[in-house]
Amino acid sequence: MTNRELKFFQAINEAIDQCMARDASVYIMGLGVPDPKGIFGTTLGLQQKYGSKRVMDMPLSENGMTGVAIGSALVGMRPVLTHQRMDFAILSLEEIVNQAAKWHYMFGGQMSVPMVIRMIIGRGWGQGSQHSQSLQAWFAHVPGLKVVMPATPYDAKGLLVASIEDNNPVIFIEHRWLYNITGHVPEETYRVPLGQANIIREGSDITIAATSHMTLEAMHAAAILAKENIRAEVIDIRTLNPLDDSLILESVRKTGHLVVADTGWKTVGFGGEIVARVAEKAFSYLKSPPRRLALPDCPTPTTPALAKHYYPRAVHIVATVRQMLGISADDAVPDEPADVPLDVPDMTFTGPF
Amino acid sequence: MTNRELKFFQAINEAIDQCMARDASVYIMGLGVPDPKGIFGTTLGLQQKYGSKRVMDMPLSENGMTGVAIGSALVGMRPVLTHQRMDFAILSLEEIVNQAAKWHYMFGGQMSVPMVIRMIIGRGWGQGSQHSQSLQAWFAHVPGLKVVMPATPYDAKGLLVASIEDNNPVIFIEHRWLYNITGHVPEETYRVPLGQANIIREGSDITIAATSHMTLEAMHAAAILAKENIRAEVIDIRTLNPLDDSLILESVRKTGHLVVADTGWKTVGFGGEIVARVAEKAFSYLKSPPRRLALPDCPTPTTPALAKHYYPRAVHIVATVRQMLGISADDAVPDEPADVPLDVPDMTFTGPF
Amino acid sequence: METMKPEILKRLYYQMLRIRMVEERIAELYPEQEMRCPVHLCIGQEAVAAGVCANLSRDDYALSNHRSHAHYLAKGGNLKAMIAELYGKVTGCSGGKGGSMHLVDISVGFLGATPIVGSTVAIAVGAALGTVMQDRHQVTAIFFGDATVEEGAFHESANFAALKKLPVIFVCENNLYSVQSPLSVRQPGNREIFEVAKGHGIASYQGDGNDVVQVYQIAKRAINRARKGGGPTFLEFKTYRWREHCGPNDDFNLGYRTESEVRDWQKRCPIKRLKESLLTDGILSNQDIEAMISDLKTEIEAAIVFAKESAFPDKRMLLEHIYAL
Amino acid sequence: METMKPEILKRLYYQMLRIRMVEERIAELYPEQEMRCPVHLCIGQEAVAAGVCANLSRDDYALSNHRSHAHYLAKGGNLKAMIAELYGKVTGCSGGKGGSMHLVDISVGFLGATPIVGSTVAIAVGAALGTVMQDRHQVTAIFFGDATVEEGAFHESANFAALKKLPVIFVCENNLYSVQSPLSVRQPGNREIFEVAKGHGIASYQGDGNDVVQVYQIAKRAINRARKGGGPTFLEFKTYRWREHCGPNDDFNLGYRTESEVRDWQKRCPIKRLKESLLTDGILSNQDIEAMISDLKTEIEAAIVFAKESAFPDKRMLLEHIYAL
Ligand SMILES: Cc1ncc(C[n+]2csc(CCOP(=O)(O)OP(=O)(O)O)c2C)c(N)n1
Ligand SMILES: Cc1ncc(C[n+]2csc(CCOP(=O)(O)OP(=O)(O)O)c2C)c(N)n1
Ligand SMILES: [Mg+2]
Ligand SMILES: [Mg+2]
Repeated sequence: MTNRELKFFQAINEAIDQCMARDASVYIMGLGVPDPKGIFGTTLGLQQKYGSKRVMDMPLSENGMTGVAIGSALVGMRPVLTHQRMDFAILSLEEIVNQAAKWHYMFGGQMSVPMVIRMIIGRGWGQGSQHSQSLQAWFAHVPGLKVVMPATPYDAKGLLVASIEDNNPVIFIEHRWLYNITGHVPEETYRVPLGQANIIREGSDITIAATSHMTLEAMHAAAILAKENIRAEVIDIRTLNPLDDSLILESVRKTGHLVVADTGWKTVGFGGEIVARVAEKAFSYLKSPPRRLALPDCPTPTTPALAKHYYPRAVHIVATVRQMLGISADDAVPDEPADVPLDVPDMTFTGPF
Repeated sequence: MTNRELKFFQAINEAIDQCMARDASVYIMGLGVPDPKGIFGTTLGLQQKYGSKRVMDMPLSENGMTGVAIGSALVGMRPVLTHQRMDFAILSLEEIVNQAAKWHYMFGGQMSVPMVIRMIIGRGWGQGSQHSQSLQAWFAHVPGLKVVMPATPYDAKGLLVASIEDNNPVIFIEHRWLYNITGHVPEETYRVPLGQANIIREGSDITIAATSHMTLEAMHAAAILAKENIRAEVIDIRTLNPLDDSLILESVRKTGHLVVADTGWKTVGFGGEIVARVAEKAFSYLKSPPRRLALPDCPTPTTPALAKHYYPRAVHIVATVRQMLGISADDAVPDEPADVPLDVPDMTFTGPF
Repeated sequence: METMKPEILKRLYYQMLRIRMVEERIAELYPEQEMRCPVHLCIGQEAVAAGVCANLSRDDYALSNHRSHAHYLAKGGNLKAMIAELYGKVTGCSGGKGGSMHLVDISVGFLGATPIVGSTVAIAVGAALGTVMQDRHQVTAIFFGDATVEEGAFHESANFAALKKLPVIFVCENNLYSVQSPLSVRQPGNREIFEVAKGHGIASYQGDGNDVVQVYQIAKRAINRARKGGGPTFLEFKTYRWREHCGPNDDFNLGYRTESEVRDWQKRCPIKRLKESLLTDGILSNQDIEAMISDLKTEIEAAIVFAKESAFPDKRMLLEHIYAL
Repeated sequence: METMKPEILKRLYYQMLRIRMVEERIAELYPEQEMRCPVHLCIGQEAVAAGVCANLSRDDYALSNHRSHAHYLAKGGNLKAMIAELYGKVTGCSGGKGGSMHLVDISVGFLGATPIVGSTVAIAVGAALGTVMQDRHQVTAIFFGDATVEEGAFHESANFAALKKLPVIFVCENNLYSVQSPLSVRQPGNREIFEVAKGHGIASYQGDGNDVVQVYQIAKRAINRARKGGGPTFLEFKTYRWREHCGPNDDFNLGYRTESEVRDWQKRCPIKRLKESLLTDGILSNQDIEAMISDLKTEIEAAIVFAKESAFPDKRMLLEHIYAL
């Protein structure tokens, strides 16, 4: 069974399924969770298996329902709350940040709020300014929250199981463009511990630390760079809060160069934290200024004509690395040929969502 | 009149008063705005002068009322929305971030949302985990928002006038411990342009960049350091978004050392952005690893016994600088003598708010 | 109920037909994958937009949500600019930056539509406040769906509108579903939606959203009242979405609703219904209708050609319009 | 209305008296500036907490907001731990990390109070959902003020409680003000607060919050109904806060309310009122009451001594309890 392959969305589904089977206190709710599309397939079949009490649709009340999830957690349940877009969860920040994140601390450690809030981020197909935000920097800023961003099917399952079993509120961020990625996923229940980054490609010339879908772009970039004999080390950060920076620091001490690739905006974004940590803790090892690849500080445009210039991709990482290592003078990237659509994850995607 | 002195809260009040007198489209609303305490005095007398239509109390509906303010701005008004605590404004992030910040962009620049949202932050007197947060990092992360944090009465008036006259949503953050600070404030209407930092003390040995109340702590620290012939340059960042880093970069190129002192949490906080910019853009000038002084990544404890260890003060800045310059081995600070209350801005403060 | 002037009935029919034909054409063209943004069609719900907006003057305001094509068109929004926006072109009503979910036409008082459910309700109430503060006697209509009353923002807006007696018309198109979720999993069965608004002290009425005449007459009373300073009104219109929540297709196959349910509602097509009475009353002839249809075809094709031939925004526009000057 | 058992009347009186005496003692001591956190006293409003909680069993749940002393005590919360919490001591009910606005006593089902208005209403509804999911037949009571119904969170909670018929009692203490803001600047005058809840399809009643017997009887019906699976009830009790919004003092001087308004309400003191009827009905004698008072004095002083003598939390506790293990 070691070569059992699943898609990312199936790995999520299996993690929820196995956690619900193991623990009757686990339940899942969210808009459309039981509907025929099953949140990109991640919740398909669950209501049939566990019933409508444990697999619930809900009113369009993100803030109130987050409070409801918290309250249920305080009396023994383990809710998994699901938002089809992170943008909608902005309505629930008060309950997440003032209540869930602090309940354990402000009552002196007597109670805890074991809950997972799944938030979906994405790119492309004209989602526009209000359906495309990647705000992990906000959540990673808040003590008491854990923030997880898996990039592979294996981690998706292992990190989600660990998140559901964790006794703290965990923001579990899924990128839509990962759902159809295939990878090895063991059938048995396993955990990928929260708070550990992962070296997914070893290298000695430069460190590329990435989050979520940018990890894939980083791997593409590393492959391209390898052809030029540049050996990039790629680190999948995986857990943004609490952040374990040891692997990144170690790697930079070895390579002397750092690029951070994140799915969010640049300014006061998550990438800045990695750069700051390295500047503080591995300063003397740096051979070049660290660099951030992130979204420009600009809302998301809807038209593909602008969106294609909005999202950093492997080619941008490559160009940045080349410049840092003095191979090219600037980090300019050729415009993509117009006939390659950059607003779909793969050619099977035909919109609208 | 060059030595006309006002307190910080009076400077805020005068800015609003003068803007309302000059422009009939300016109005102010918020919980308790017209009440006898007048938001720490900042709104006293305004309703008597401009009437209850332009100086409004409001329902306890932070999110809805933010949308209301936005809508009024779209049809020609210039609202000043006031929150007694930033923590309450968390309820309104959806309207602020999805709507106000993006309206200009997502409709192709046809409309704008000229509005100011005043948010009060603070420390001390057992405000606890939910009444003490300093979340400027969140707002500074969002393109389309402007974020301002004045530290002096002069800037409080000049920046608020500029904010009210600005055609974009401006998050105007006031620290309660600044309200009773006195300083020179000209009577005439003047503007301090948004997007410009300010060198408030020149020095050549180290750069201390600070926000809001931490600017005062930085000035205290600089004075102490001066006694040891350490000449610290203190920069008041003033506008966090859009961020003009030129003064900071220049200063670091001169001093080679950077300390950032911010009122918020450390991880993925605003300080990290300054450190990252300097690491990216002034890397070769840095003689020591840059350092951040910020809140520990921990909710605010209520008891003064713990709160006194929570907030960084001048002594911590001094200790950090000493360590960076190799004068002392570590950055430890002596515990304060128990008889000095650290949870009040000054001895006139007797609680409860 | 006052009897309806033939002119008005004709206009209502024309308006609904135009919306229907535009939407059906969008549905036909969408599979070309040149409109690369989510589209929420309102086929079946045209009567609400047509009946309400027929009572609004050009300088009254309207706002909407993700499903705004009908509201934009009924308020007088420019068709070419709308289609170009769906195609992501620089000639679009938002310069391509918005897409189907971000329509706007300030020149006719369509202040904007954005897709975060509930959010524009508060913004509409604020627009109404702004007009009152400036002593402008405009009415603001806000269109939204049945799920919107589940959002706190709706209630905060309703309370404030009632408190200040603002000239706002809350228009709720109750099409029984939120995406694929039926009302039964979202709201209690022992009360109607308009009763929730009534609880806030707002005059509230319920009507048949597939009867454009009824919509027109109920809306007329509410809008006249608002104009006279009588305060807000909440209108719930029961109607039905024929196509999938988002996208151009039918969706019986999904199984969240039955084909027969859809067919029953299609029998109650608001356009067919008015057409029949207009024909029997001799207000319109089949030839008149044929003429209307061919004129509309021409107009719509012209808009599509305009959109397709328009240029995409230039790369440098990406970083424009982040901040207003 | 069933007639009240003397035992229950005595307990209600004792409960109110105890809350009053604790609060007055806090007000006396606050100026010493040793309780270094905001305190929101409920002097004048004791009847609601006492009347409702007398119908709750120990394993029922209650939650509250910033003004929670009475709810905590009436639910059976530990007095020593509460006073120690106000003094920021490690022996406090939240280890000093919470203060007056963060009271909790899990052992008696007081699940917690936090000061973001509206937020705990949703959490209480969630606690009720959790008990139902676990087939535990507990009732959850949530206490809040008149301004809380202005928050969207309240309405989202009410809708969900009605949808799922959850065993929640929404207890609204309508004391006419939010900080210094009167109802008239926050809510429309043409409807009562309990009618807003009724609009959500929730059984809703209004009562005199200064008549503890009435509160007791209305709450009893609601709680029995919830226990039997009858779903949520909303209770609005009109009452009045005697002291300033936050802090130990009177506040006529502020001028947002008149001294005579306060005096009128003080004439309707819920404790005095019950005392008189208990004396006339011979259920309690003046000596009984004296005895009660002196016992309570002893208990309260002991709690204060305990609090003052307790240690402050150690510095290293600052970074403990950020994450649960
Ligand atoms: C705050 C928020 N949550 C979730 C969504 C996802 N969403 C888009 S449309 C929609 C359905 C809204 O239903 P309704 O208000 O009845 O309008 P309809 O689509 O039926 O016209 C939802 C849930 C959203 N856009 N905004
Ligand atoms: C969301 C939020 N906004 C504002 C505040 C500030 N605040 C604290 S208590 C209070 C008054 C609440 O009034 P009400 O609900 O009637 O309770 P009362 O104080 O009268 O008991 C307000 C506005 C808050 N705590 N939370
Ligand atoms: Mg609907
Ligand atoms: Mg009140």
